[in-house]
Amino acid sequence: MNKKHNDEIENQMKLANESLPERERALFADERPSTVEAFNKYYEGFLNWARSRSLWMLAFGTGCGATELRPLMTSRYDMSRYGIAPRPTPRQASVFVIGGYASIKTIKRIVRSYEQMQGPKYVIALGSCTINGGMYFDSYNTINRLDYYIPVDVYIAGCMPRPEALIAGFNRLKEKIRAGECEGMNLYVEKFDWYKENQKQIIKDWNMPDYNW
Amino acid sequence: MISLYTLILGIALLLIGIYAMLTRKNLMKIVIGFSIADTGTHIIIVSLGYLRGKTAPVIDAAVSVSNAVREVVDPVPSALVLTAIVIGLAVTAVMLSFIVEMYKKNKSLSIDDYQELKW
Amino acid sequence: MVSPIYILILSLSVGFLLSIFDRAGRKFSLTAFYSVLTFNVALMGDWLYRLAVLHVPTFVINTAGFNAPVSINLELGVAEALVLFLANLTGLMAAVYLFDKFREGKVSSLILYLLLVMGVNGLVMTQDIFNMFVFLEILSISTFALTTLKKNLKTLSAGFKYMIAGGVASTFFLLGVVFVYYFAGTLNLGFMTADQFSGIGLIALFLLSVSLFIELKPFPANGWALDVYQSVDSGIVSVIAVVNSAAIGFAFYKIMPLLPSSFLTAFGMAGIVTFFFSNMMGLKQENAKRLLGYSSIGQMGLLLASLVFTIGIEPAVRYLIIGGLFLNHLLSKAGLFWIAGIVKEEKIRNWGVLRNNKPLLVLFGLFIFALSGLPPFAGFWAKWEFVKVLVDSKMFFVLGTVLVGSLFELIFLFRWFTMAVKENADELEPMASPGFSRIFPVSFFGILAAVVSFGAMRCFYGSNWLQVLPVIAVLFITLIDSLPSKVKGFISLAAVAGYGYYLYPLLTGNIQLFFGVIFIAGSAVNLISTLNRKNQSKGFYGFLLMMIFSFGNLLIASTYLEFFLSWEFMTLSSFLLILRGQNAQRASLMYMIFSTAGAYLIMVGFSFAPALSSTAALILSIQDVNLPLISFIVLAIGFMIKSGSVGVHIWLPEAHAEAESDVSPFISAILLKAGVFGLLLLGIAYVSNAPSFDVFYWVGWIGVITAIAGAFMASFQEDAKKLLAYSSMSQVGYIVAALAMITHLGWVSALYLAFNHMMFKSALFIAVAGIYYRTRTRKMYEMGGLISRMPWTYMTVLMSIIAVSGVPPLSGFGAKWLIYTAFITKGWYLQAGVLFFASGVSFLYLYRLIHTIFLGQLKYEHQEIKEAPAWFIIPQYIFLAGIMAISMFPNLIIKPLNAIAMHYFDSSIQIDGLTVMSELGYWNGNLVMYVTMAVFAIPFIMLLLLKGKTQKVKQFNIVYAAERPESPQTTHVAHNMYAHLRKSLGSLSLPRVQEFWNSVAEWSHTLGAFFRRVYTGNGQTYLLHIILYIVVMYAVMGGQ
Amino acid sequence: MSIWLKVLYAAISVSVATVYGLTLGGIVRKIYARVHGRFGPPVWQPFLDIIQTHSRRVAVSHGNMFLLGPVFRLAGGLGTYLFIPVIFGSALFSNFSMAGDLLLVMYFVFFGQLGMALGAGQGGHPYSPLGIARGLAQMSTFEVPFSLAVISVAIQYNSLNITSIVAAQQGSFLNWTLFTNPLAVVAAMISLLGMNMHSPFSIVLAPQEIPIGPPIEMNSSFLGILQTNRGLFAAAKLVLFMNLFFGGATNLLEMVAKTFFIYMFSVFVGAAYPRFRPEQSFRFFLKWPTIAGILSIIFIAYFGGTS
Amino acid sequence: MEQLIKKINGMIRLRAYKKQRESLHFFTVEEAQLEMILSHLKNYEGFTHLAFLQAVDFIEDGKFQLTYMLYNYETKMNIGVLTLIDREEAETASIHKLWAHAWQYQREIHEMYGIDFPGSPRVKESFVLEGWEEMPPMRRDFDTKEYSERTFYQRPGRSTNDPAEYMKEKLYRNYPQSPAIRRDDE
Repeated sequence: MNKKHNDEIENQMKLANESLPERERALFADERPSTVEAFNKYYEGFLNWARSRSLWMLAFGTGCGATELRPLMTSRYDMSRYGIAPRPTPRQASVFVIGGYASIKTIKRIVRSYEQMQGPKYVIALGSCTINGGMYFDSYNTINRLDYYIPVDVYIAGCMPRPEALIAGFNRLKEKIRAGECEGMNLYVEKFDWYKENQKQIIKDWNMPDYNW
Repeated sequence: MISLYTLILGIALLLIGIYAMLTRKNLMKIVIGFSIADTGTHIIIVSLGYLRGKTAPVIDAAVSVSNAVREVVDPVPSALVLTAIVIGLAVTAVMLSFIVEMYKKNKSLSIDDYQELKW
Repeated sequence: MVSPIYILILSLSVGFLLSIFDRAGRKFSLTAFYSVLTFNVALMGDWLYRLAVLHVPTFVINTAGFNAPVSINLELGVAEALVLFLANLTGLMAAVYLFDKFREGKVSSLILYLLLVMGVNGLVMTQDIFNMFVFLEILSISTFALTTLKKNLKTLSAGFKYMIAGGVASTFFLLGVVFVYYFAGTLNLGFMTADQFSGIGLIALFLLSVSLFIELKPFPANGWALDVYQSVDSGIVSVIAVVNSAAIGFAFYKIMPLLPSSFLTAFGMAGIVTFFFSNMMGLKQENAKRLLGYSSIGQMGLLLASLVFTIGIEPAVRYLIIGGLFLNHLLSKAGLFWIAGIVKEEKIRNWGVLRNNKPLLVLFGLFIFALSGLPPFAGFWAKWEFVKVLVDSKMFFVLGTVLVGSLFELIFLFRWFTMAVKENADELEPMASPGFSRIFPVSFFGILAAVVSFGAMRCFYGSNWLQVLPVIAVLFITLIDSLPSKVKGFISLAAVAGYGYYLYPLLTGNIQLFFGVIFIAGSAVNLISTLNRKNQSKGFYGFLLMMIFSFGNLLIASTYLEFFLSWEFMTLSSFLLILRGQNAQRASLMYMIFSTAGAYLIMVGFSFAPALSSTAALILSIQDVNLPLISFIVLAIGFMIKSGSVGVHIWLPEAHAEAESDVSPFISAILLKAGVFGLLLLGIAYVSNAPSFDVFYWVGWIGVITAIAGAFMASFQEDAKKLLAYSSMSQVGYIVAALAMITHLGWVSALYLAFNHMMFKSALFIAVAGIYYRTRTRKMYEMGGLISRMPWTYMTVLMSIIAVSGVPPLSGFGAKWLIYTAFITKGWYLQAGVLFFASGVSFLYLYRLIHTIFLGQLKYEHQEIKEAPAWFIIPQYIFLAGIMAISMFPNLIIKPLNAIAMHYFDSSIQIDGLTVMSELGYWNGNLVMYVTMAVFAIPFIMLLLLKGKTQKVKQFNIVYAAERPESPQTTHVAHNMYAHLRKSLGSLSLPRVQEFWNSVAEWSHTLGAFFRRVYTGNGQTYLLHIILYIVVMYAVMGGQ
Repeated sequence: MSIWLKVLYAAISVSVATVYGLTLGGIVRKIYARVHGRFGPPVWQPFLDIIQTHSRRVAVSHGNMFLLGPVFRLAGGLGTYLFIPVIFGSALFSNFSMAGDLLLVMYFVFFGQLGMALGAGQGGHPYSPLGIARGLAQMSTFEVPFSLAVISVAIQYNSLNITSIVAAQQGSFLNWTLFTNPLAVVAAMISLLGMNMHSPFSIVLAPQEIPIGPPIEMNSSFLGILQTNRGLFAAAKLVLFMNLFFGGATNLLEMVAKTFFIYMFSVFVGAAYPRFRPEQSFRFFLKWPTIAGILSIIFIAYFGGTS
Repeated sequence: MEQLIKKINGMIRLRAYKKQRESLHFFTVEEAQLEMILSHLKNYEGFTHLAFLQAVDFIEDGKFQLTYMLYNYETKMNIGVLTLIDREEAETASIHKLWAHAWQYQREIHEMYGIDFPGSPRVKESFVLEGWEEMPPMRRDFDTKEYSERTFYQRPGRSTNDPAEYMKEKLYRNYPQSPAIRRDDE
């Protein structure tokens, strides 16, 4: 009796993954993400300090702004002195830098990659395009506001922002992390249905599970 | 002691017969070659047993039982040759009957037409 | 006591009366006909009994009341009686076989048949050479006429060619008779002596003997005979091939005492040449009866050669060789010709139809095995003794030719057999069920062959029933073959256990006990996996038991012959087991060819060995034997073939892969160890009596190269079983290399590795068998992700590959530690370097095995797959327990192995508590295990504490460059996994050896095809061959 | 000596080695940065990275083998280190070297690699086996010169016991294998480049073509454990090389100094050379270093060497 | 080159031949003759390479203009073969049999302009838009701004300058009459 009840609850927790063909549903996890609360204040403070000193950035140049990330790595700007390092896989990265305009095709990949990052995870949105569409405000396939699709921690305005602006943005992010304000990971989970609705509204061929673990 | 001429004749016939068997394509001629060779063999046999100036080993009015040993040639080859002739005849007969059958089946007397079995 | 002359009289008189009987009805004539034939057999049987058992003196019949030489006399001794008994028996059986033909055909064929029989009897018994000619002609003419029993163009033309050849030969024979008479003055063999023919008189003997010899169809003057064999009715052919040849051969045997030794040598050589070439040409032959013709001619050549080359040896042995070969030829060839007549398919490729008739297939196999000289049939014993004779008389060229010729014969016979068992015959018309009159003679001869072989065995072994046990096992299982497979499995398991129990007290040496554990205990555990069989598995357990018992018998074999007998039983049974695999036709044939080649070498090697002085088991008594160098070399090669060393390994992967999946563990884990056992035997002999040339140095190198080559090739396999097979090859290479060191540590490591290999390779093969059972594929790239579906199997494979790779703490490391220490101590540094490389490469194939099957992406079709059945899991975990035990407590095995090796060398290791110390280093397996457990536990706990909220995800939840995977197939990295390695070092993995052997095969077939072009099919060409043959023989003999 | 004391010593030894190894990693990053003309991350950045990876609140696991992969890896590192006597004559740093000799150490290296390969394999990502295939193939080739060097050393000192190999090198620095058997050291040092997977042999971890190779799916604490192992394992390898070829160490300072310079060798080569393709690196290892190894064996075994 | 043009002109009546530069020529052909001309150019004149295929929407005329750009490796000549097809029933013959890679261009054109190429492989599959459901976006009657406002969430407070007006004021002050885009065959 009790077991049955548990099963029911568990089933409610599952994602429908309706857009996947029948035989592929077994190949994707269908669990719903859940929020993970922070530890107690002091321990979390220590961890946040470490997190802020070791920002691993997902090397995924989604738009033209990715060009501005390259100088950041060079000896002139040298992001490594802030503990920022590029990581080639979202599994290991903690910061997602959206490099400017995001087309519908790209936003699908952005969502996948963002969901595959292990929290706590942070998003820096680069350039005007991510804020309000920028010069692509009337394009038929470029989104206008990134924060309707994934939670954004820091916006860096400009078209394009210079590397200095990027460093400033990263510093801002660090401050926010240390202040414990970067809970985008939990925010995404809490407003999961809303985000999904927004995403699905523009991504028409949703051939992936509802949450990409 | 033995009759050299007949021996040479026999060997010659034998060789002629074998030559005929080896070179003639016609089945009949091959059988004829065989017969010649057979005959050559018989002559060789007889000539080996032949002693000059003696008579055939047949005990009749001419040769009495008592002096047969002195007067007749070695009787054994002659006896052998009789058997051999019979046997040769039989073989020839079987060969000819084969040829008849073969001709009935294949309408050919050339030995070259009977070589589908090989390798 | 009925005089044998009645055979002639009765045959002749009844023959003439038959046409009269026939008037009264075919029933009467047939009754008379068969009664005469039966009477002949009975009479000869009676005489044989009297002469052989009651030792009645040779019976002489003087015709016409005179004594020889005046009259013609007939003699009947043991030899004559034996030949005639068998000839008459075959004649009777052939007549039974021809019953339908005789009932419907003309009465003349009955008459001719009786005449033929009479000719045969007369030819054998007569002592008068002209009489011999007469009987020969009677025989020939009746045979000529009988060839057209089935009258068509082929038989007619073949018969005509036969007549030309026979006619010319008999012409020369007649000439010879007369010349002999001319020189000897008598026609009676009993009154001739060899010294009557000197100088030109030799021509007489030459003509006499060479024409008889031509009647025995020597190469190349034998085209006519082949045509006859191919075309004429099987019943008659069996008579021509067996009865006629026997009689003519016996006639030749009778005149042999007259011939000078130069003649005899030439005839013997001609016989060998015939044997060699006809078998080589047989390779290319596709027509069943013509193939049998080639084989017959070859066998006659061998028989003649054995007649010649055994002159002057002990009569008992001589009779054994000649009698064995003759009996073997007679029984199996007659049987095979009859089966060929029943099957009616001309192409051997179409003989799959034989599968409709299982008993006939069994008989067919029986005859093929007999003909190939496999035990327990008569040919085996004859061949063994013949080889010994040839070795003793230092006729190495003859020996080589005989063995190569035999191998050729075996190749085409077994190819035929595998075709009959495996070749697709679905499109062919199924074979009609043969009548009783046809099946009876075949069965009778089959049973007779079995009885004779059993008799031979008894005469060799008396009451040593253990050696016969493999055969008994087959017979027993055949009796209960209708039981369900599981019952038979349990019975077999019990049988193996009982055998082990019985064997245990006989294993007096430690080394025997050690291999006993590998062979018997290993087999018993492996046997559990066969219990999963669902279908009837007819015959399977019989062959399996045969193999297992042969393994055990190897251990206790106390003479070379016993060892070799068990070895051949093992080969035969494993061949039959491999052949059961679905596509195993090619693989099993290759296995058989290589094994037999190896067996021949072993046979030769043992023939060179001096006699044993002790009656203890060979493995124990061999140390007192001073083997000559040639024995070492030949035996080493022979055993290395069995253990799959590089160069002769190509049978190994095929056989392992194509055998049924529960047979493969036996082959890999246990059969290969038989080769190791053989090498160890050799090593023991080497320790006490080392030859001047360091054979084992090179064996060591071969082992090392085998290890690296096997590892490389395993890395590039796509087939799981082939991968494991090459891995076995590599591992056995290690063992061989370690054995070859001939040091204490080397042997300890070799035996350790052998034991270890037995366990992990059994476990791996059984695991793969379980996987195959579920997935129905062996291609690794078609699997993947099975860890979630088959976790138990995964565990086995994981543990086993750790044990293979030599990673501590499992037992594999012990082997590595021992072997490298041994190598460095021995001073084989570069070899050790190569082995290090091999061990590095082994990681490649091991990872490939486990990754492509268990890790990565699960395929759609395997989503619902189940764990392997328990019958597969149980033995795996028994082996796993063994691995864990000796990993945890290496002393369990090191100590006994130390004791074994100490028997031959001074110990080079000390065991201090749980630490094993060598000259160079030390190793404490127990402590390593504990440390490993501890260091494993620390990060594990650390991970559990720190890992946060962990979500278990599924196979497609991967980072795929921000995409989602398309399908499991395209996401799984498996096919050509080491492409980069292939790119850089792939030339090392090219199948060069395979190519070499392919070209050897190609060349022998091409040569066969080239030589058989002499048989143009033209009667005149055949005649020319005969004439030229006579000329050449004259030149050869005259020259001497 | 009581077993618990032994365990305590081992724990201290491991901690020192880990810290040392990680610091070494930080120093190397700093050096690289300076070569590039950058400021570079702080020396303690590896520690921060480890804390950061462990601080992830969530993780993704592909199954039990995936979970155990990093455990195997760190266990391999720990075990390898624990079977090496670190400091000659020191009870504190002798570890569990009584369990086995040099061969044990050589083979225990594979323990972690095999486990990691299995764990990564269960990740299901195609790049993992790709990287592992490259790594294993490269390993099998660089093991050849290394094993030849080890054989050469074993012949030279007639022992496989690391402690006695070190003992034989004591006295003067001229007793070091580096000077008594230079060819073996050449072979071994080149294979060290492969072991460390610095360029020119870094294709296994190729960060761009196949994103960081085998551990692509590793995340959070799994990655953290791998990073810990990276420090420890580097230290273990260096200590082994130091013991075999550079006279070992009699105190901690000497150990640090020697291993630092051994490490610098591969760092400098790595900083200076571009990368080999896999097949090039396989062929390379089987060519010059192997020849050097064979020559060293010939030199030692057949010409007596110098010792 | 002139000879070639003459030759082709002899085969069919060329409309609106234009020589852009020495190595780049354009001419317009009837839709029905397009395939024939293209295969002639490919097989006999050495224009073996299809550089690209693109479309222009002339909404005023109710036509789509397709440009097949061919290249001759030997003479290093470019020829643009233009053709006009009806905008309402936008459909023309597929040339994937002439150049296998043309299917990809045709698929893109189908997605962007809604021009159908019957028989072209996978032509109906989405190319870059991944599940587009509206009017093909490159058609000039598709109101992209309206679509964007309808679909994407606008962030309030954004001020926009009309690019045309803004540019006119800033840059084109000297050119009050910006040149209209004209087709060559007009």
